[in-house]
Amino acid sequence: MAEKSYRDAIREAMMEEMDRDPNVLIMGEDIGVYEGTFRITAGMLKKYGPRRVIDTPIAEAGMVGTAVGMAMLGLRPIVEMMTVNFAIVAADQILNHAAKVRYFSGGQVDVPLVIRGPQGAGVQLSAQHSQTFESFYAHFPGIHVVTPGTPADAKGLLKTAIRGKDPVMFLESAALYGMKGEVPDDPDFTVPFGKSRVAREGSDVTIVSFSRMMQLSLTVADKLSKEEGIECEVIDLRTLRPLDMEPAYASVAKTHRAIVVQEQWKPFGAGAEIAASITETMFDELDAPVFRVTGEDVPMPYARNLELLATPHEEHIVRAVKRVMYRS
Amino acid sequence: MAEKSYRDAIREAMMEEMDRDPNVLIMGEDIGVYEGTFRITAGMLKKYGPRRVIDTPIAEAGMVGTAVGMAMLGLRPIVEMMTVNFAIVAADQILNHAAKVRYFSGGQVDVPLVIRGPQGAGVQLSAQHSQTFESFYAHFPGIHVVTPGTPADAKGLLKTAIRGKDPVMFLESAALYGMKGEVPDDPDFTVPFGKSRVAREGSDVTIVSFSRMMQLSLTVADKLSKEEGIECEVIDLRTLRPLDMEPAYASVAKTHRAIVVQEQWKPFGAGAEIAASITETMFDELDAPVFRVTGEDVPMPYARNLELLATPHEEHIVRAVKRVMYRS
Amino acid sequence: MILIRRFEEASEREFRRGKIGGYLHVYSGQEAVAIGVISALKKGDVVYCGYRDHAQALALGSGPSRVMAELFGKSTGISKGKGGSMHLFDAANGLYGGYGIVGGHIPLAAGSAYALRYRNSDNIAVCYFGDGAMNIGSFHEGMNMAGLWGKDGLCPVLWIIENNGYAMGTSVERHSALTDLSARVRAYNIQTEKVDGQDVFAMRGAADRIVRQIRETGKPYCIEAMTYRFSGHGAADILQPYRSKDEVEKHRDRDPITIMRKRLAEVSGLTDDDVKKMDEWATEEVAKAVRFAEESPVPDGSELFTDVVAEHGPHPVSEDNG
Amino acid sequence: MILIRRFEEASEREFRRGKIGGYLHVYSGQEAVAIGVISALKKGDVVYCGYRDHAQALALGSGPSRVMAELFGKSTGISKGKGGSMHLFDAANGLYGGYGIVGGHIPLAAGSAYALRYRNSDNIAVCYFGDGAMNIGSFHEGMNMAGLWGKDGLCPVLWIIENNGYAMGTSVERHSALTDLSARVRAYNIQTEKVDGQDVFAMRGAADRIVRQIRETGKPYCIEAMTYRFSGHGAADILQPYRSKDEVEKHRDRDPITIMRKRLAEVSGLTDDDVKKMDEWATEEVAKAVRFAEESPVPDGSELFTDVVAEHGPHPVSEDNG
Ligand SMILES: Cc1ncc(C[n+]2csc(CCOP(=O)(O)OP(=O)(O)O)c2C)c(N)n1
Ligand SMILES: Cc1ncc(C[n+]2csc(CCOP(=O)(O)OP(=O)(O)O)c2C)c(N)n1
Ligand SMILES: [Mg+2]
Ligand SMILES: [Mg+2]
Repeated sequence: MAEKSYRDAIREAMMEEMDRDPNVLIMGEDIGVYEGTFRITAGMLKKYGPRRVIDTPIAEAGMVGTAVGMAMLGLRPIVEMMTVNFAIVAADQILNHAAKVRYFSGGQVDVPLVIRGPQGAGVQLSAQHSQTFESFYAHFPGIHVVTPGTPADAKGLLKTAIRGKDPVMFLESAALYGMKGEVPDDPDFTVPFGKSRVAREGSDVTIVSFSRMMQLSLTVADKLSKEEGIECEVIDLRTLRPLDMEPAYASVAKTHRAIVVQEQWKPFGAGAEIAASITETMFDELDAPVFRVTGEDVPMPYARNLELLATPHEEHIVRAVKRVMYRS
Repeated sequence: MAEKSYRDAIREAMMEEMDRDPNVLIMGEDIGVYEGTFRITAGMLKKYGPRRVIDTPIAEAGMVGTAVGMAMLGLRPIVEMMTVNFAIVAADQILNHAAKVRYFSGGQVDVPLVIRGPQGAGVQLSAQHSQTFESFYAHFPGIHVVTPGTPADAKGLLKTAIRGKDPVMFLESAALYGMKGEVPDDPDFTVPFGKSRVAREGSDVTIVSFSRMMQLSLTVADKLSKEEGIECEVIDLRTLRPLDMEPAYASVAKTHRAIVVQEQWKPFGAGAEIAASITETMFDELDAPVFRVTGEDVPMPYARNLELLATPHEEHIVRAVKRVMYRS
Repeated sequence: MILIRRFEEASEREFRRGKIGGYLHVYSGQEAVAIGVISALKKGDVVYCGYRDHAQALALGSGPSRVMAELFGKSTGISKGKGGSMHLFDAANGLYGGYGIVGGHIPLAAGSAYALRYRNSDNIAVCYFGDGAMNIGSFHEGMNMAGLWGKDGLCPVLWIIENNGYAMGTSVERHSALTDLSARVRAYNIQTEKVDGQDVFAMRGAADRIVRQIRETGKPYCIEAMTYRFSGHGAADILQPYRSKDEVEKHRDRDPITIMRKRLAEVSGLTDDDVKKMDEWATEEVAKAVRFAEESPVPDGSELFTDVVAEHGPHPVSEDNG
Repeated sequence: MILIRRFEEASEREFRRGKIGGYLHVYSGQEAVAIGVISALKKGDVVYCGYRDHAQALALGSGPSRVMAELFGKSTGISKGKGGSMHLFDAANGLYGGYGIVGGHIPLAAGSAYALRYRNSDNIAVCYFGDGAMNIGSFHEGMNMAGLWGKDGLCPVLWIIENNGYAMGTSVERHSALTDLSARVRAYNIQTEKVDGQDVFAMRGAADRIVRQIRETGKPYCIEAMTYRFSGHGAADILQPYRSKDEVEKHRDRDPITIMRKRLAEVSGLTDDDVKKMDEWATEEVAKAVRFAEESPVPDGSELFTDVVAEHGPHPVSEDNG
C-alpha cells in the first residue's frame, strides 16, 4: 500500500495496463505533446510513442467512433475526454454504436473501450463545462458507468474497465484529482464492477452516494457522529451500471432510514433511481421516505457565489439526515 | 369538436400557427419535396414555399444549431426529426446550446424553438431506431419536454410549444399517429405545460403514465374495472418538464397505491423520478411501494417475438396493479 | 450480381407479404458497386456499410439463407435475428455491419483501419456510405482523422461513396452545397476518383489498383461510385414524388446487370443461354433462402437478454414488472 | 486595439489575483482580427464567437467595465455574472455570444444569417472560430447548410477563421489533414480569402469589400485570418510545451499594434506622443473597469433561479434538500 492521489492512481492504472498489454492505447485532445490539460497523461507520449498515445483533432464523435472500430478489431483504446461535457457531441457514438453493436450483431464482437475524463462543478466553468453525466449514460443498456470516489477505486476500477470486453464510461471527479488515499501496490489489483461497498458503518441513517458526493457524505457522517452522536452508514455505489443495491438494502434493513446524495440536477437524476429502488425493495423497512440531496435545477452559473448556491454542501446533507430522523 | 387523428392534430397545429405567424417555419429532412416520412408535413411545401418549409441535409446538429440561431433572432423554427433517435447526434446543440443560452446570457434572448418527431418501439426497427428519450432530455434544465398522449393534447401542447419562448422537445409517439380522438376546433385552443390531468377516475390504484403507455394504462384500467371490479385512476403527465405531480399526489391520497408505466429501460428512466417523487411527498399515505412497469433493459432486438418481449404489455400493468394491492 | 438482384426482389416481396419487418433498403441498380470492390478484397479485410447492406453481405459470402433468415428475424440469421436488415453483421467473413445512423459508421472504419496497421497487417478497411451521409458531422470527423493518420501510413481505408443521386427524397443538388462530392474528400488530403458505378468492370479495375495502393501505402483513398437505385429509398417509399418515372426508366438503360452481360458476351462469349442458367440458379438459391428463412425457428425468448454486455448482463424487469 | 491589449493584460493579472475564475482565454496578438472586421459592420449585424471573446465584445462597444465585471462574476456584468469569460453576450450591441463547446456556435451563425434574410434585412452575421474548431462535426454541418442556403441568397454570413496555428497545444499540421484550411470551406461552395490577420488595415480593407458583397448577395464568404496568439491558450497554459520561446518571440515582431502604429505614423503622422496618450487612456479605462468590477456587487442569490426558462422556472431544491 502506498499513499497516492486520485490523479496518479488513474495515470498508473493506464500505464501499468499499457505495459502489460500492447493492445492498450490512449487517444484524446492534447494528451501527448501538451501532456494533458489535467496532466493525467504527462510523460506518456515520450514513453509509448505516437502510435499508442494519439493526439486527436477536436472531434469527440470521431474519437469515440474510431475507438469503437479499433476495439472491435481487438485493440483496447482508452479515449480521454478533456472533460466529460464534451462527450455529448459523441453521445450517438457512445450510446448508439459502442453500446449497441454487440447486441445487434448477435454477440459477434467485443467492444473493449474506455471513455474517461473529469466531470463536475466547482471552479466557475459555467453552464457548458460543469455538468455530471451519470444518469445520462447509465440509462442505456450496453455500457458500464463507473464513478470512483477514492484513489484505490479509481485505480482498481479503471483496470477492470481496461481489461474488460465492454464499453465503459469512466466518470472521474475533477474535484477529487488531488485527493490522496491508500492504493494497493499489486499490479493486478482490480476492483470488480457491480460491487458497492460500505464506506462507513453506522446504525442510524443510510447515506447512498458515489464519487465526490460520497466523500462529502463521509465528512458529514464523521461530523454528525462527533457533534450529535448520529451514526450514518455511507454506501459507495462505485458503479452505477451495473448497479449493486444490495449493501444499501442491507443497510436500510438496519437503519430504516436513507438519503441519497448526488451533485447534479434532481429531476431524472441518478438519485431518483436509487431512491425508487430502495423504496421498491425495502418499503416495509422504511420509517421515512428516502430523501434526495441534489444540486439546484439550473444550468451552472459562472459567479462564484451563485455556483456555491447551486451545488450541495455539508449542511444540506445534515438537514436531510435529520429530516429522515424526524429531527428537523 | 371534431374527431381527428394524432397525426392530423400535429399537422394542423403547425399549419394554423404558420398561418397565424409568419415567423413560424419548419425544417427537417425530407419534409418538403418528399412530404415527410410520416406524412406529417404533406402539402406544406406547396402551401408555404421553400423559405418556410426547409428541406435540410442529413445534419441534425446543424438543423438544431441553425434553428437556435434563427430563434434568437425572433423566428419560431420547428425542427422535425425524422425520428427522435436521430436527435442524439444533436444532443449537444439541444442540451448545451438551446437549453443554456438564455441562462448564460443572463436572460438576453428567447429561444422559441420546437424540436419534434416520433419515438418509440413496435415495428421492428431494432436497436438504433426504437428508443424513447423522455428522461434523457428531461434531466436538463432550460428545455421543456412534452409527451402528448391524445390527439387533443398533441394539438394543444404543440401550439403552446410553438407560441412559447423556450426550446421544447416535443416527443410524439409513432404508435399513436393513427389514433383518433376529439379535438377542439377553436384555433386558439392550447394546452398549458405543467398541468397533468386525470385521464380516468378510480379509487383503488393510481397509474401514472404518459404518451402511449398512458393509453395502454387506460385500456387496462377499463378491463380491470369490467373484469375484476378494480378501479384505477390514470394520471396523464403530459409534460415531463415542467412536471406537475399534484394530480398524482391527490390521487394517491385517495388510493394509497400507485404504479408508474413507461416504455423505455427501467434504470434511470422516467419512472424512477415519478416513483421517487411520489414516495418523497406521499410516503405516509402509501400502503405499498410504488412499482414501475417498464420495458426490458436491453437494446431493442429486431425479431418480432423478441421485440414483443422487450416492451410492456397489458398483463404487466395488470400484474403491477395487483401487486400494489397485495393480490398477487 | 444476378443473385443480389433476385435476392432483393425476393426481399421486397417478402416484405409485402409481412414476413420481413422494420425498414428494408434494397440495392437493386447499385450491385456493381458492392461486387466490383468486394471481389478485389482478401481474407482479413473488413467492410463497413450503412443500412443498405444486403449486397455487401452476399458479396462477402454470408450466404443468402443466413441473410434472408436475418431479415425474417430468425435464430438462424447471421445476427441471430437481433439485427435485421439494417444491421447485417458477419465478422467471420469480414462484414463489420450494417449501421442505421446515417454516417455513424464512418469513423468506425477509420479506427479499424488504424487497428489493422497498428498490428502491422496489410489488410485494409472498406467503408460504403451514401451521398447523403456526407453531410453529417461524423463523416467530416472520420475523414479528417483518416487523412491525418494516413500521413503516417496508419489508415488503410477505402471509402466508397455510393452516389446514387439522392438521400431518400433529396437530390444531391439539394443536400450538398457543392455537387462535386469528391472535392470534399480531397479537402482532407485524400485521393479520390470518380468511377462508373454501373459498370462492374470499371469498378473492379479501379478497385484492384487502388486496393493494392492502399495496402502498400497505408493511406486512405476514395472512390466516388456514380450509381442509381432502381427501387424506392426503402420499402415504404412508394410514391417517389422526388423523381419521375422517366428518370428511373432512363437509368434502367444502364442496368449494371445488362452492362455486365453485354461485356461478358463480348469478351468471353457469354450466351443468352448461359445467362438463363445463371438466372435460374440465382432464382433457385433465393427460393431456397426464403424457404430456409421461413422454416427456421424464431429466437428463443432467452436471447433477449444475451449479448447486451459480456459481463453483468441485464436483470429481467419482467421479474419485477408486477 | 490598444484598449484590448491592456484589457487582456489586466484580465490575466486579475486571474492570477484570483479575482477571475474559470477558464480565461485572451486575445493578445490577434486584435486586428476582431477590430478589422467588426469596425466594418453596422447596427443590426450580429457576431458570434467561441470562448475567446473579449476582443469582440470590446470592439462591439460593450464597454470595458461591464465586460470586466462579467469576468469578475458581478451583477453589473454584461450577462449579470452568469456567463463569465467564455460566454460574453451583449445582444443590444450585436454580440450573440460567447460559446464554450468548440465549433458549437457555427450553425447558430448560419441560422441567424438565414433569419436576417428571411426578414429581408440587409444585415449580416459574422462568426469567429479557431483553426481547431474546423475539425468538429458542427463546423461541417453548419458550413454545408450555409453553402446551400447561400445558393438562394439566404445566408449572409461572414466566417472568420482565426488561424493562430494551434488548437490549444496541437498545431494545424497535427490536427488537420490538409493545412490549407480554406480548401475545406471551398468544398462547400463558399468563397474564401486568406488575409494577414496581424495587419488591421488588411483585415479592414478585406472586410469592407467582403461585407458589402455579402450584404448584396446574401451568400456566405470566409476570411482565413492568419494570426498568432502571444499568451498561452488559456490562463492555465503556462509551460507551453508545444512551441518554443523563440517562435513566440519571432511572432512578436509582427505585433498587430506595432504594425498599426507604424502604418498610422506613415499615413497620418501618428507620433510616439499620440501613442503614449492613447496608451495612457487605455490603461486608465482598464483600471476604471477593474475598479468598477471590484466594487460591483455579486449577483443576488435569487438570480440563481432566473433566466432558466421564460415560464415554468425551477423549483428550488434547497427547499426540499433536507
Ligand atoms: C442521423 C440520421 N438521420 C436521418 C436518418 C434517416 N435516414 C435514413 S437513410 C437516409 C438517407 C440517406 O441517404 P444516402 O446517404 O444518400 O444513402 P442511400 O439511402 O441513398 O443509399 C435518411 C435521411 C438516419 N438513419 N440517421
Ligand atoms: C467539443 C469540445 N472539445 C474540446 C474542448 C476543449 N477546448 C477548448 S478550446 C480548445 C482548442 C480550440 O482551438 P482553436 O479552435 O484553434 O481556437 P483557439 O483557442 O486557438 O482560439 C479545446 C480543445 C471544447 N471546449 N469543446
Ligand atoms: Mg444516396
Ligand atoms: Mg487556434
